[in-house]
Amino acid sequence: MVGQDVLVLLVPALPLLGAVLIGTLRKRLSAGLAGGLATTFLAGAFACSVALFLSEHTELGGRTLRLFDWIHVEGMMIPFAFRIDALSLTMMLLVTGVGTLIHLYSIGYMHADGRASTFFAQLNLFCFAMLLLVMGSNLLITFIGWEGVGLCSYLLIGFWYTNPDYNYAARKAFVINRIGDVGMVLAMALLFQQFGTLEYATIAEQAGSLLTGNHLVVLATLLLFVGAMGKSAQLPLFTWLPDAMAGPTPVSALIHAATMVTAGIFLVVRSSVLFELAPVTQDVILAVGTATALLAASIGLFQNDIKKVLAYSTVSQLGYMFAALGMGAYDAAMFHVVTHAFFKALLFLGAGSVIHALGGEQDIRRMGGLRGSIRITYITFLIGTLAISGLPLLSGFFSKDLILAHAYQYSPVVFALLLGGALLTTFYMFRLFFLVFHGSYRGGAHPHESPATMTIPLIILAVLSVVGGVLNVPHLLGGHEAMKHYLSTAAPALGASSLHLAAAVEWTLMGITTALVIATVALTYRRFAIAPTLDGDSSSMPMPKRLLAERWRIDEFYAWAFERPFGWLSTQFHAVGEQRVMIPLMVGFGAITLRLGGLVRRIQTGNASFHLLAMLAGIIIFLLITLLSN
Amino acid sequence: MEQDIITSIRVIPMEHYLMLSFLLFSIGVAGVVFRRNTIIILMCLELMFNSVNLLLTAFSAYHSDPRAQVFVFFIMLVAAAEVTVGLAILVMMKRNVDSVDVNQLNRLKW
Amino acid sequence: MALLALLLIPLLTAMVLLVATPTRYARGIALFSSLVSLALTLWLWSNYQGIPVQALDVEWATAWGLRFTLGYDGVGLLMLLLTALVYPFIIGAGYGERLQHPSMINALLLFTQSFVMGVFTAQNLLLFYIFYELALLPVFFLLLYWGGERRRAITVRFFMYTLLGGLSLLFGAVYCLVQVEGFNGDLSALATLDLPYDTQVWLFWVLFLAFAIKLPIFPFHGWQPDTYTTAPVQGTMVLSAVMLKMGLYGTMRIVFPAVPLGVEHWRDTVIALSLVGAIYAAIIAFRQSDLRRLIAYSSLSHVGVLCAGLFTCNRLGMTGSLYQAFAHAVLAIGMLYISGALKERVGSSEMAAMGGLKARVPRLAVLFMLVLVNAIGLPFTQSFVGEWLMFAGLWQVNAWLSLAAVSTIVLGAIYMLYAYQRVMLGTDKWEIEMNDVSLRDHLVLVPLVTLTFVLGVHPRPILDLVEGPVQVLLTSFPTLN
Amino acid sequence: MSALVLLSVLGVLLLYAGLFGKRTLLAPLGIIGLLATMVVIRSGWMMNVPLVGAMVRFDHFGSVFGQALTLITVLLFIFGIDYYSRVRENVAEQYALIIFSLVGAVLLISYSNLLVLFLGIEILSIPLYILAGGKRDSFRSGEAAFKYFLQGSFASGFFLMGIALLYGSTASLDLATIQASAASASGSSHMLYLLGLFFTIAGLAFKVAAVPFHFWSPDVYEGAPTLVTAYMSTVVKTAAFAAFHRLIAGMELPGAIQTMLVVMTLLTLFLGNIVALRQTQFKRLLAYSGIAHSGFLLLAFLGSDPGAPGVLFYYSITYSLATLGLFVVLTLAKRAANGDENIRIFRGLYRSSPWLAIVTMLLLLSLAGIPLTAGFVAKYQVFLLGIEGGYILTTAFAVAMALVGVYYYVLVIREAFTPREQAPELVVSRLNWLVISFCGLAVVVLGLVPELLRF
Amino acid sequence: MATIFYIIAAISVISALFVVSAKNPVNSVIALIVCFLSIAGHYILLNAQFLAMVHIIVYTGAIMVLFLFVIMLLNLNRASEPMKTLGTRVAAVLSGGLLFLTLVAAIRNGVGISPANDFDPGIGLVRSVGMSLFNEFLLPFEVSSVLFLSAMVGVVLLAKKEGSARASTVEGSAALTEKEL
Repeated sequence: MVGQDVLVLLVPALPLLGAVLIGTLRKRLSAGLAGGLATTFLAGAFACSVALFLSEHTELGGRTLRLFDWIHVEGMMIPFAFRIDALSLTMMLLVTGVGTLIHLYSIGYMHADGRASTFFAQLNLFCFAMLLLVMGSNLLITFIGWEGVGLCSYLLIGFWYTNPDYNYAARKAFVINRIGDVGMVLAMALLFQQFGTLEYATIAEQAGSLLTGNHLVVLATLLLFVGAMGKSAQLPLFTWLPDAMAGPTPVSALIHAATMVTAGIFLVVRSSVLFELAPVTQDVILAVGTATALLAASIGLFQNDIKKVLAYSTVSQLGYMFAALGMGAYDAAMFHVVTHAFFKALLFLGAGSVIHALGGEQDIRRMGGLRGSIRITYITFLIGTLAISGLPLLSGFFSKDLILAHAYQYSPVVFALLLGGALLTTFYMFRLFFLVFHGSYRGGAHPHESPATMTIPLIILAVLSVVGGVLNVPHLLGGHEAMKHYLSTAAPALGASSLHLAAAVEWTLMGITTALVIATVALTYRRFAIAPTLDGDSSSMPMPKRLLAERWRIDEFYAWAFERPFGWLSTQFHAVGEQRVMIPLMVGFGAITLRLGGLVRRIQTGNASFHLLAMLAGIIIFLLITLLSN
Repeated sequence: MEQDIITSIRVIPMEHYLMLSFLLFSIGVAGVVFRRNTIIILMCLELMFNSVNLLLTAFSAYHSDPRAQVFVFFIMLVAAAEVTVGLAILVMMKRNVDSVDVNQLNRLKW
Repeated sequence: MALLALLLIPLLTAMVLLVATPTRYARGIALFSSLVSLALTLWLWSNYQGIPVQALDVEWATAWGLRFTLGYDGVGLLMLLLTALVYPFIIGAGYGERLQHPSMINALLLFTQSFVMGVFTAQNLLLFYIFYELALLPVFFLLLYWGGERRRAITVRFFMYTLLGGLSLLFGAVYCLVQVEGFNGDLSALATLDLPYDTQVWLFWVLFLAFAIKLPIFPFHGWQPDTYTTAPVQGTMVLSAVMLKMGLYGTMRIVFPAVPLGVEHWRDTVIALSLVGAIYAAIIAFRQSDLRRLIAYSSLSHVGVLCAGLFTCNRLGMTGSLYQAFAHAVLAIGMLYISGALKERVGSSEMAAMGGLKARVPRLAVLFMLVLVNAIGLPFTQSFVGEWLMFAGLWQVNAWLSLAAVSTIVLGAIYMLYAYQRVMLGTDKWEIEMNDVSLRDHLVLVPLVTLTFVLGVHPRPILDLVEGPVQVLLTSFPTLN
Repeated sequence: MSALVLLSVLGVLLLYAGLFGKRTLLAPLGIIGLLATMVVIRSGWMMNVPLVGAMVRFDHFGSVFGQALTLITVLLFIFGIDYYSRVRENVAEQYALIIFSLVGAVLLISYSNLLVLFLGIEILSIPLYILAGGKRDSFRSGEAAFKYFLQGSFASGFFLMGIALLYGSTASLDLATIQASAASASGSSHMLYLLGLFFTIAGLAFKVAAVPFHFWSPDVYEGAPTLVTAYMSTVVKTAAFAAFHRLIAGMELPGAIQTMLVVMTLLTLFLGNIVALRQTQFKRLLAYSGIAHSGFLLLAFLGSDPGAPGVLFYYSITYSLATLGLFVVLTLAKRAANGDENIRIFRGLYRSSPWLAIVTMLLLLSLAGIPLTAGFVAKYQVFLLGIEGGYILTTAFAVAMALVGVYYYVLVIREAFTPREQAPELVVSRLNWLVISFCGLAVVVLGLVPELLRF
Repeated sequence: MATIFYIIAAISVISALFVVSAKNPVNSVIALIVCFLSIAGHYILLNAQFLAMVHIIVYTGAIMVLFLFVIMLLNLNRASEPMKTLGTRVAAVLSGGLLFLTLVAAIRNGVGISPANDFDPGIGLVRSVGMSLFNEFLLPFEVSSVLFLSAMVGVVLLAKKEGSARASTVEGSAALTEKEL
């Protein structure tokens, strides 16, 4: 078993090693070399994960690998330990696998950048943190990764630090995540007080004794969900994700599409036991998820920045996953996490390739007709688009359909809403696709295909996006939900959700969905492929559309509601609170005493007979005191 | 003669001596406080001392105890010495500021 | 004896420096002495069995309750360790180039070290007070001689304000000595005073005022920002890294045992005040234009949480607070050192004058980031351990207080990152050539950063150190636990 | 007794030495004589026997204070050597007068009869009236002399009235008898006793410059020659307090008098400190700080605690040493700044003569009551007594006032340690250096080892 | 007998008042002399003949002469004193009166001192006073010489003209002080 443990250790250790190594030697390493190192380290991690995946007997429910006592106080014992079970293994595979591809891709993408080695160091560091997050055996370890990925995301978003907007975006991302973390910390505090431990396993055991709706558990889950909101960009904490596109595209692909943003979902799945006990929270999650899905999709409709569109679609997809979680369909959520990781990474990388091809151009209005010049990108991007739109037999189809089915079973209304969201997704994705690749080129650059290091990952991801569905083929299509069964060993709740819809109903649902999607594609084709209708400046749009194009003005609202008041408060506290109150308060005593001294001093008039008089007065007064008090 | 004195002491209650000396004392005090002419202030001081002397003598008579009278004697000596010094200071002051007005002395203040 | 040596080594070295002013070697000598005391302290630590040590007990003026009694328990040792640890850095941090009389400034620093060590080892109420006041004097001269603008006024202000606390402490001490039969001023005997409830209620403030000002917590912090900003870097280091801990230590060592009922009575008030201060200061820090002032307010904010943690009066909170005290010392040194380094390069600590430095001093930027990570309490740094424990402790007192405390991590991120951006990020607009981290910068910052992460990953040693004393303290609050 | 004789003779000797123009002999002669006196007192010759007619009693109290006073006077004389080297004439007379008033002081610390108390006060004061006017050409000096004389005699008028009334009610001038009859005194004669006590205390309060009888002290301190001021603020104050304590120590005071004393203490503490805040003339500042310290001393024997005399002794002696040293420093600085007395003249002192500056700091810290200086121990003991006597609020007030007090001392320290371009060039004669250093060291050593001054 | 007392008392009070209120110093000196003489009368009434004698010699004989001497010397013998502001005067008179009233109030219901029964008429005579003076009050008597010595020296110091030869003035002032006694 020792070999196993070493493997387990290697998984996070390798990226960390890479990060430290590259970080310290970053001056000497060339971009390519650094990239190579980083990729190999992560590939190694991937290999270890695969080995573990093959060798671990997860059907026994996983095991805990305990390294050392981290925080050890009388009454609080937080070991530094890893939990190896189906869930963590899945995530490890996902992180390392997709991570490796994106690293590879980055070699090509960043070759020109002077600080490429720094970039790779941070990228590796991120992977390390992410792995801690998914492998941690208790909330606090997860929290380490949780904050670690936050930090890396901050660093990578603000990678091009000379641009103030990027720095702002980075700070925004970090701060909003921190707001979520408040929830998480409190949740941990509560859970600790409740269970006296933060170990997932122990909590799971003890939670069995609690009955559903225990208000402390509800509170805990709500707080946890606040944390998830922050990480996974759910309403109302989602505004940072679109801005996060400021970072290099691989970063967007890895952090803001494939892995980090799904940490929220992971957290909920991890503590599914608790959420099962808190129906209230589940309803909240469902509501938030659905709302996010729709809102983000609606915003996505009329964005013109290629990466922004993808960002909003990410937010919306995350919404789907949370909706699934809200309905208790953890397996569906995880499934969607995986497939989404494939195709969204693919899309982002494709977008990156496009941007790379056009020398940094991101506005789709100045693209078009690229299908000729960059074929591989074109094809792979098409696959990605089809997958996210959920066309049959592509990975997206299975995962999304599963969620929709659960939605229908839960309530037709939710189903309708989510279906609407799906259609919106299809609409803006194909709008994007057609505007970029069809029609005629509207820009001034000379598009050229990207190097192999970039195209190979594209191809691989494209394949994955196509076949990803086989991981969890429903019974209906002759499969037997492999992934669901696999995951169910980690926690019973993961296997608990069951669809008991009549086959006919499922067929009809699929049929309706597919039909509508295809219709939408046709619509978009007519509007954007043949004769592209481009949007001008948002101010010239009709009202509802303009509101969408301006992202419901949510950023503006936040700025008005929170940022500006905060700045004002800061200034006022200093100008008034300190300068006018606190310091005067301190100096005041002294000043008053001095003033008093100035007054009392006057009685020493220097006139001899006045002094005599004063003495006499004193004597008489004292005399009176004496006689009266006698 | 002696009888007369004894009777006089008998007939005049102690309180009256007290009041008399208090009165003289207060007069002296008031004088010291509100005259400006240093010479007169000195005299008022003497007045104060003498009222005390009177009181002491009265007491000694009533306690029939000579010690108080010795005390009075000493007070007289001290008063003499003090007044000498006082007058000397006064002379010096007159020499410095050609005046004996107390209010002239107000350089030192606050 | 070792304790006496701890007190005497710096003291004598300082004397030597004062008398034979070896201008050129001053810092070297001081550094050496501080390293010696560090070694000594580590030795003490290695021989510490976890039971309080009574090292020295000499008659002084026992007639009125003063004995020269030295000793330490876990917390005292922790504080000693902290002091001994930071002083080499403080002395090393001296930008001797610009300061006149290097020998004198180093002497003064060593004086503070000796007296602070005295505070942490004194086992007699009066002895404690004496050292407590003495530690003030060298700082007074540090400020007066090497301070920035408006130093004359600020120095006296600081001195008076701190002394106000000191005298009130003295009054409290005298009161205890007179009122309680057979109390000889021995700190360990404080727990046996059991004064009546309503006495404790007012006596609490008489005693606590001193430490509330020293720390300082919210309404008593008037002196702090100006002083921190005006004082020379090393002076500020002493104030925030070491002297501040005297406040914490005193509260724990004197107020808690002496007036437990008073503490229970005022606990929520104090926690509330501290947290209000923590948030208030954090908000103010956001818009500060001067790095030093920003650090001052951030320290104020950290201290707020620190004090709140201590006053939870439960194990997690107090342990966390003590651990955080250590973390804060390291953090403060790092932050201040960086501010000094930047000032040396740019010529002012105005952040408006900086920006885009990352391009010029990338390594310094990295180090800054590493220190900053500790400041905003990311996991695997010391601060996280301390803060997590305090948050958990506070939660057990009251969820809302805990929420308030935790909210500081958001605010902290806001102002720290904003500061970092203003200093380091942005377009490189510098014509002047400036050199990246020097050897001295490495020697100071790298060990600090390493320490931060080592103790962040493996906090056991420190936590074990404070476990016993906290246990003892808990017994003085039977009703709370 | 023997001390009295020695001192009187010494005074006369000095006069004659002056008469025959042996200027250089004066100070040495005086110092030798004083040391001799000290030895005699120390040897306790005729200790504790009530002398002729129970007029004086050289008990422990008297002898301890006697030694201290003579010691301080010796220091003063050493200082005087340099101080009077610039005065043309009448040096001998001034020395002699100091000795004479010291005789009064000795009477004050050992009297056991009100007559002697009265004589002592007068013998102490009359030379002072004259010494205050020592600088004959200076207007201020004259004014000081006159004000002192006027208020002094006024006060002694009341004092006499007090004694007379005491005599009236107890038919005795003997201290013990009077104290004894404090308890028994009752009924209507009680009134006389009360009044008598009241006036007597008022008279002594004048000597110790307790508010509201303090008016003379700032003016006189400022106007008088520095050496005389030093003498007044050290020996005279100590002797007066000793006398004061001797008077009320043995008896339990009537409640009325008790309240009067408390009020007086509060007023003294308050006015002394508060007004000192606004002083820019160093001598005047010391005058007010002296008033403030009288307040603390009063607090010491409010509770008529058996420990009081010890504290009184320790406090007044350490205070005297500190002030004496400061006056010497002042004289030097004043010369350097040709006659200015503003505290500004200390600026840059550290630059020009570090040792002097450090000692000055020590002395000021001691006055301020910062730990490890004697001043701290003194104040601390006073607070102890205060609380033991049950005067908790009064003590709290005293503590607050102590804080206020720190401020003006610290200001001076700040001046001394603030760099300045042309630092004052102080010329320090060896003897002065000796005196200053002695005071500085004494203040620290006594602070470290208070036992040295055990009463 | 009593009547004599009251008459003398009246005289002394009136003359005292005159001393305080007289414009011209010389007048108040005269008034003071009268006052002192009346007080001497009281002494005689109280059977303190010795005191009465000394009193007359010292005060009227020496001190008052000295006063006149000085007045003439500095020729202050005109009412050159500008009166004080009304406020101070009123304050002074008030406080004086107040003092008197308080004192009287203090003793309003008697002091309970009645003459000793074994009254020895001889106490006031030179013999008894002398006895106690030279027995139990010997020390003060001796010490008081210091007082005079310092007074003498003081007068020398203060009152002599600048820079005149020392010796002569010493004798001069000594003579002066002799005359006082």
